[in-house]
Amino acid sequence: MTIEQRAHPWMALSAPGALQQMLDEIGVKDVAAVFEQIPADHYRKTPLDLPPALNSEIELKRDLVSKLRKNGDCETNLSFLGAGVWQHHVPAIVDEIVGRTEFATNVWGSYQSDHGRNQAWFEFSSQLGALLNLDVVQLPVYSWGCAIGHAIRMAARLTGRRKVLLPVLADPERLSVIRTYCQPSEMEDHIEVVTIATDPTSGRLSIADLKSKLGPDVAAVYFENPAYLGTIETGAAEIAGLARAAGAETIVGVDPLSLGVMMAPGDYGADIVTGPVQPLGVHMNCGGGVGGFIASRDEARYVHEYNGFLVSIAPTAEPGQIGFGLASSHQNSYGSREHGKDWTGNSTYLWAIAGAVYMSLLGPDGFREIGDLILSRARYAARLIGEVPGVKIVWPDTTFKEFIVNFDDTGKTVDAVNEALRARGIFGGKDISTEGHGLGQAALYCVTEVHSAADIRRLADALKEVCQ
Amino acid sequence: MTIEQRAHPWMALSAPGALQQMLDEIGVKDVAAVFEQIPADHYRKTPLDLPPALNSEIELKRDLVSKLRKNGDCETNLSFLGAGVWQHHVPAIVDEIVGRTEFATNVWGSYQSDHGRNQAWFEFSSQLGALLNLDVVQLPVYSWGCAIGHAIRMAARLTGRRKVLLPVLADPERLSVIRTYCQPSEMEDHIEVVTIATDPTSGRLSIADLKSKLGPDVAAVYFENPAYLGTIETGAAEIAGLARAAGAETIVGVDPLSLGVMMAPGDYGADIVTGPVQPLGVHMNCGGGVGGFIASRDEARYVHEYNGFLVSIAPTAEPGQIGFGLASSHQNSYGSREHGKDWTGNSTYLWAIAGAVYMSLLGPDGFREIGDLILSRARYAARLIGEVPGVKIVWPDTTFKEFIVNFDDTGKTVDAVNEALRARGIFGGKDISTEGHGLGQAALYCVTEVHSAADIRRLADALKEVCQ
Amino acid sequence: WDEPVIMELGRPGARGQLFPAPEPETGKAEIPAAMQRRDRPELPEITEFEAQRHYLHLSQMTLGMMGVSLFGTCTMKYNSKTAEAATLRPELAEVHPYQHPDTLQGVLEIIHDFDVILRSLSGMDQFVFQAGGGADAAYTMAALARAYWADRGELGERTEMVTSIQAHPCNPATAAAAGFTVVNLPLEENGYPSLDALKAAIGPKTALLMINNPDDMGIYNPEIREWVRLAKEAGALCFYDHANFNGVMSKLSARELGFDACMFMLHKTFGAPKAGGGPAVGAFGCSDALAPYLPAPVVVKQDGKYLLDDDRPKSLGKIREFWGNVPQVVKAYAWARAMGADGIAMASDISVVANNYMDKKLGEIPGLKISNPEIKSQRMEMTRWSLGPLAEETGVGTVDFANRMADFGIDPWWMSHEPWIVAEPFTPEAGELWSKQDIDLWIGVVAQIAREARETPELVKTAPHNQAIAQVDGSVFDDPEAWAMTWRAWQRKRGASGKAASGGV
Amino acid sequence: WDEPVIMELGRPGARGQLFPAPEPETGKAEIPAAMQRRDRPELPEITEFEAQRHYLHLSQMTLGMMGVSLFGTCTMKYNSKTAEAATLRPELAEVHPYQHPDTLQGVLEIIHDFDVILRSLSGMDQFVFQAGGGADAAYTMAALARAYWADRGELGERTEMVTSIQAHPCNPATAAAAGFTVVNLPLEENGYPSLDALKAAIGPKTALLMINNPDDMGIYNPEIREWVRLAKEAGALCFYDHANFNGVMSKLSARELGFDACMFMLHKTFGAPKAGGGPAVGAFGCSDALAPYLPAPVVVKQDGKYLLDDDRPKSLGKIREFWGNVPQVVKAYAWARAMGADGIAMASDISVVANNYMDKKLGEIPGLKISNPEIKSQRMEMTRWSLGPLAEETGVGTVDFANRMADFGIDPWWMSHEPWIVAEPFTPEAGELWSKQDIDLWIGVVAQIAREARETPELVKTAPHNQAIAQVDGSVFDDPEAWAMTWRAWQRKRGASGKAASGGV
Repeated sequence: MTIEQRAHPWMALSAPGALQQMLDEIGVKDVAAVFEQIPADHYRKTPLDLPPALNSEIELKRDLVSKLRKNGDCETNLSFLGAGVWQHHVPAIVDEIVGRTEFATNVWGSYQSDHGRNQAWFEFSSQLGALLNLDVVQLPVYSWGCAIGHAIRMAARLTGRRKVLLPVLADPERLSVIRTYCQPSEMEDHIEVVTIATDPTSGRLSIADLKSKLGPDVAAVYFENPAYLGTIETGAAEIAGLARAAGAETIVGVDPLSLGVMMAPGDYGADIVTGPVQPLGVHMNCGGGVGGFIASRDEARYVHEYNGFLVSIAPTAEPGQIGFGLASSHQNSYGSREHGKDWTGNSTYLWAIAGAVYMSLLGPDGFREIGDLILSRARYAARLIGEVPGVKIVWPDTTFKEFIVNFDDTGKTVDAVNEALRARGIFGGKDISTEGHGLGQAALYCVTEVHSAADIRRLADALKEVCQ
Repeated sequence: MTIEQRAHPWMALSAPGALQQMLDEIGVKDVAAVFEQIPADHYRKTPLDLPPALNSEIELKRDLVSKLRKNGDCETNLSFLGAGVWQHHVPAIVDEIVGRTEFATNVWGSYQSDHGRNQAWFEFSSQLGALLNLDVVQLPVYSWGCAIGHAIRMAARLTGRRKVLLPVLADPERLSVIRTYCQPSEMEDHIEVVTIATDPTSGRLSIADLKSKLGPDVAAVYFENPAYLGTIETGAAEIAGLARAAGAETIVGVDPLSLGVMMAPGDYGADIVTGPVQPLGVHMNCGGGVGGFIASRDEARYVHEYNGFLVSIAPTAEPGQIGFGLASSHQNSYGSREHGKDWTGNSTYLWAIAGAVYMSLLGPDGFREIGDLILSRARYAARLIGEVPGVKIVWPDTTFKEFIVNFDDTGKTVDAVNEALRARGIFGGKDISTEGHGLGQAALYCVTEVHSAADIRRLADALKEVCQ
Repeated sequence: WDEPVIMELGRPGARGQLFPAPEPETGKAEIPAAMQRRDRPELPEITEFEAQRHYLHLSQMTLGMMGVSLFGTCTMKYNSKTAEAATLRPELAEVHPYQHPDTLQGVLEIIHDFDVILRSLSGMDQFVFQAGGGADAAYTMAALARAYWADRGELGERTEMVTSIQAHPCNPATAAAAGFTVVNLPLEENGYPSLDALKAAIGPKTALLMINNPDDMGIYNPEIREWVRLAKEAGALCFYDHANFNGVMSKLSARELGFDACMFMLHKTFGAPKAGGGPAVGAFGCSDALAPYLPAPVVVKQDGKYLLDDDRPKSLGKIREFWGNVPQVVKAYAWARAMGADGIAMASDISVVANNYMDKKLGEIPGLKISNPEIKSQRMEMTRWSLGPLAEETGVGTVDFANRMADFGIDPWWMSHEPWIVAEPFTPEAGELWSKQDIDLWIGVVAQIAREARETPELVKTAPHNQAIAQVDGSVFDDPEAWAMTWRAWQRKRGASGKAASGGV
Repeated sequence: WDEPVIMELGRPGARGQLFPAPEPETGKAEIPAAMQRRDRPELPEITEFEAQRHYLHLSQMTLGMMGVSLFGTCTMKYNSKTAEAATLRPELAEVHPYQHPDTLQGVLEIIHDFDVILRSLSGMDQFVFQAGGGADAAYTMAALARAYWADRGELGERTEMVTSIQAHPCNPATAAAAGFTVVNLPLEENGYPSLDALKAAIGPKTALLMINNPDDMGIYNPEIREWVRLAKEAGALCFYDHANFNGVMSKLSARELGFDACMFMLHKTFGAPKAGGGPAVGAFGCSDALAPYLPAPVVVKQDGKYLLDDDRPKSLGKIREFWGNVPQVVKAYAWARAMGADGIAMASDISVVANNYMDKKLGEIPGLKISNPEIKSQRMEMTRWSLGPLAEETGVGTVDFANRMADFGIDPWWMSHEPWIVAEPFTPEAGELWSKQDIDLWIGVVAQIAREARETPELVKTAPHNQAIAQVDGSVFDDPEAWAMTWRAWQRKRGASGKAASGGV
């Protein structure tokens, strides 16, 4: 209830006298009067203790910029971090479009007022569907892990079963999210998470172990392609076939950037497909660029289990004209509260627009090119790093953009190697030594289209120095 | 006449077969055929020798960014450079608006297709007119120097005289442009540039010298307020009165950011007013942010001498509606070629939009605040620097944002001082020792709203170290 | 613009983005044969300019708060471009969350500083930002309650979540998805559930209470202290859904009212852009007692350095990968710093005054009826209204109004969350952004449409009339034979008609 | 949007931008009393959001190449956002030209590298970028010629500039402003001046020849080599205005044709955005012999370092402060690198093929007439056309067409520079950007308007009908009593009418 001397640029009614004018119209004597509903003893006793206001843009900008400049970043440094957030090139047009105030605004309007946004959303789903060879793609949920969680719960509802099989070599980050979605074992609707062993020669799923665990209680088999540690699952069709035979759903996680060169999951029997949205034109944003998609065949049994927004084409009152709107929206939590399919809310829909722009820029040839490029450079990196004395590539030549580098024979820890690299302006791969995969002192390296052959040589040379 | 393997993203007709389709429609056999007008012996013999193409955005961005990162900049460093380009705060909204593709595009449309741009232009002139207290403001020309050049030529045409008086303490950069506009002395229409001496106690114009040089051959008196070396010309009204009495035009150059606290030139008798546009929301851009305005009273004799674009409000076919268009446009070089008033062409009109947004954000109170702030901080800086042993402020307490620092008694050159400052992340003031003003080892320091008191102390402390 | 779907644009072989060929020394690598893609994905083939122009057209065909939006429950604010620009810098955009914390000191400092700001606003002891929106923060609460009760060995017994029927759907929905049974309390005439109902609902099975206050009707539950006391007496955790924080910020402290935890929507109350549905952030805060159960990592300050504390054995695990939508956190921090304590207090004042001004003016339009009309007090920062009388008289309802508003450059209003407690509801909220001119314009449009409803109801019912497209026919949305969520599906279901009309791919 | 003028918006005391108060330790300073401002400037008082919304509306009310623009003489290109984004980085935006060159190595390297690219394209030996546009580059040529002749002691005698009547107005205008007498050569039936006329014009008074080729009719002067030879024989300098470079880039070398100097418009041919009229760059290049006269500074490379060479005693001085619109130079460099030699050659091929395709299609529309119809050769990259026959038949002229085109989302065409050599002219140019679909759409609109001119001429003459405003009444533009270049002037001349209509400031 303080009155500032100067009007604040973000509050029109902070102009002198403006609020009083309204109070007069309402017919109350002061601001306190409009708060009459709040009992006196509810008011806070502790005064607000906030840092000094930075009312002026010039101070605000300086505060933000001077703090952010304390970060190191992957433009200044050479980074090989991946594992859920990857450094890919973001075309400038994508930044332009998602930055347009019409899109980057508070408002979420209607089909009528926001036709353009709805169309862009539909184009996201349509283009992703073309990559996946699937007919239904939901607008993205919070993250890939969340997408997998929802997909598993969809499968549980579809099958009435409460067990999911997934690879033991799972990303601990995504796995932790999945476990959250599957509820603790004390709860009635708990979904049991059972891991499938790895073929130690290839890093791929052990078909034998899968077969031994598949049964009439399994709701779904989940695997990734490429997998968490970069390996390509060549047995995908066989896995899907086995799952189907057991009455389980096949849920797959894919890297959309691989789909110019890798088979579409719709073509090897996946029922529900998930994946990350961030590679499709979203900056890493310190992990704040993630989003996850869910897709499936266009069958009512699947469509009726989606939790979020499905944008459908629809006719309008004008013959021949098309518009867009949300299909089957009654089933989400806005429509059905606790009886809805899981829940939805504000999600990561701006990244759907980023993805739509990104995919349209690449087209079929661009996806093929980027896939080839990443593959070639990642294999080149693995080759060069593998030549560093004491350094071994685990499962070489089976990967897409990520691969495992083992340092056991150098006598150094990943932590020590990465610290030495950091001093040279290089961010080494993610340390996976503590993840319990039994891979020793190992790091997960990620190589993408942003890494030139010269960058890779710079890394290899630095590793040679560091590992001596 | 090469055919690339892949279509280029910036050329739709580079898609395979697209050009052939057109050749077929035209009915010629190959691309060479459409060049039939060019005689064979006109074709270049030396093959093009260009660096390798960076077709991919990823390579192009990397090339640009890695090169630009070799620059030092005034965000990373603390800079006190001014003198024609000044470091001011650019509000984020200004960047947004001038970056909108609708504005930052190749196209220059018509009053009808580009109503919004024309209105923004009109608002630039209108708001600047409110600051200047003048009724006619032209869209900006290339730079302040060019604006002065055009203004002097306007005055010469208006008076039929061929001499201009201006302060001897002139910015050599602007003066060189002015001399270019005034033509060499060998030429028939040469305008003689005569300098007026300085009052050595204040840095202001010597009224006595001015009086001695004013005569029936003087087309115009030009002075700046604040002047090149930062001094405020308190005798402005007297100068204008003397000029008027002699039948000469008074041309003034002003810093628009000073006009919240300094008297509007329209109020002390200026006939034609010029100034820089860059302070009004344009980044320094390595000098590529400059633009210059010209303004005057709304009298036909002035209006008929402008060289460029004057945007006027106008009625439309719809009663009560207003639109915008170019007034008196026949007189420019598009309309009249060599008989036009000087010449015009593409100029710096995007900065008119920047200026319109900037001025609207500040409003009357913002201009007052920024003027007070700059003044207070600049005086504080002068005071602190003046306390450094051996360092003197020339003409203290007479300046707006710039002031002269003399290092003679430190025994160091400005060059040496600046080099030492640079090693400390500080860009010292512009070295004016070699400009012939007789001010010794002197630098022109600029302090604006971006310099906090702490920044200023950092400078003063560094100077103490450096000058020991 | 009559803008085709992107799949209809372009020509074979056109490119919008090229990639460099692998350097010769890298050699040629291939995907294992079994996994190679053989078909060519059916994506558009267009130039960079065509992609840009297309999506610029779509942006221009999106109203996007270019007019006036008083969209209730979402607290329309100015989204600072200064903050936006800061987050687009490589120093944040090109940062990886697995970088060594030494290289993350800037962003961790901002997160920590903002945490401290939220602590002051709420009285809580620790905030995390992992949740991707308000609903996800509610889910965080439910998951935290599971961890809390599991830690006590009582998860098997504590199976119920109690809330009110007016609470946002995300509370019951996330609690249910987390495995709890939802107990909904009905509303009394005074606008909130009775203490008796609460007492009846609460007991040894109650794991947690999830409640907002004030509600979307603009009614403040004056018994909320007693609610919390009773719930805690029964051992339950109490969660304050601060979705409607704008009217009470600086006035209330969740902790002083007794709550164990609360959440703020940074994309609403704290001025980060919601961007048409996220990325969003539900900032979740709780007391020291609950902090061990928070999702990891938590940003902490130690000896002047900022760290990511991942070693939290009692943690509920993860709600989502990484530590949240960091750029949105930075924007929210920027909002709080730009406003300051005085600005935040003033914003709350303004938002409540402006809402009551709106109530006064809306009350003058015949056919509109305020929710809970028997309550004569001034409402909080938004008020639920009903078009019931007008709809009965004219047949024109709230959906028709929303469609028609777009014709005036006004974003459609928010109607109501489910269930619709009043007939033909709408819920305006002014917040602190808008000017009196804007609010008067908005009310003028509502009054105008109300007149049209009487005079030319068809005009309203067939709206919009000057938007990019005519009224969408929603009948396909629940028809598996007709819906089409992708161009592939559309082509299959509608045959070649759409394709042919536009000239083909 | 029915968007008021900004001076009509807001309310007293509203703020869009605050500045910090001076720190207490700085003390209070004042402007000398004689120079203090006492009145309050009559500026709008609005919030940050209101400023943003207003100017976003104005941007949306600007067609700005969101459709198809074949604006001749300006070579519409794609303006790379990649390049734009690079120039907005602090590493360029926050750089001061007086920084020590050691801190400018990045930008100097780009300027130098681009200089080298332009040298290859033109055969010249040194480029500078100081000129703020094409016209300013022409002025640079005139000023350089002055310095050259003054250096030889002949400036008193060499007083004439020779050009063609079809040359861009900036050539005669800048030469005249620089002090030269302009000699205009008339055109012959073949579209260019005769060699006899040239011989008659050239002599000991000729300081320089300024000429473009091809011209805007799309005609290439096959005698240009002979022109240059004759002019140089007379001692004159020869300047190639490469405004129409797009059709001949990679095909011709100005230096090989004998020219001493040339200029390129980076904001047209080299893909930097013209931004509705600048900032632009006229890149000016010349031979080693003329280089001493160039405006200072010149960027040079020495021992692997880049320097600003300011020590040029014969320099003409400065055309403009500093060294040019640097961000535009960076964008042009980016364009040249992204295209590469092959891309540039292909762009030239495409632009000439596309123009001839347009000629073919335009020729099929009754009432349109090509300029110099007796010339049957394929034209270069643009062609001047005439609506003469159609205008005689219908009274609908080129201005009417331009107004009407906007109704179809098509930017108005370029008519012609002065003088209009053909009746009711228009000058389309396709360049390399547009697709066949775009070009066909454009031609379809022209054909449609031509039909309308016959069937519903009033529709065309009163256009536009779906733009933000109706047709502007230009009668005020030459009336000192009515024109109003500022809101102040408008208020004074129109009284309070405008103000009252919108509610006042």
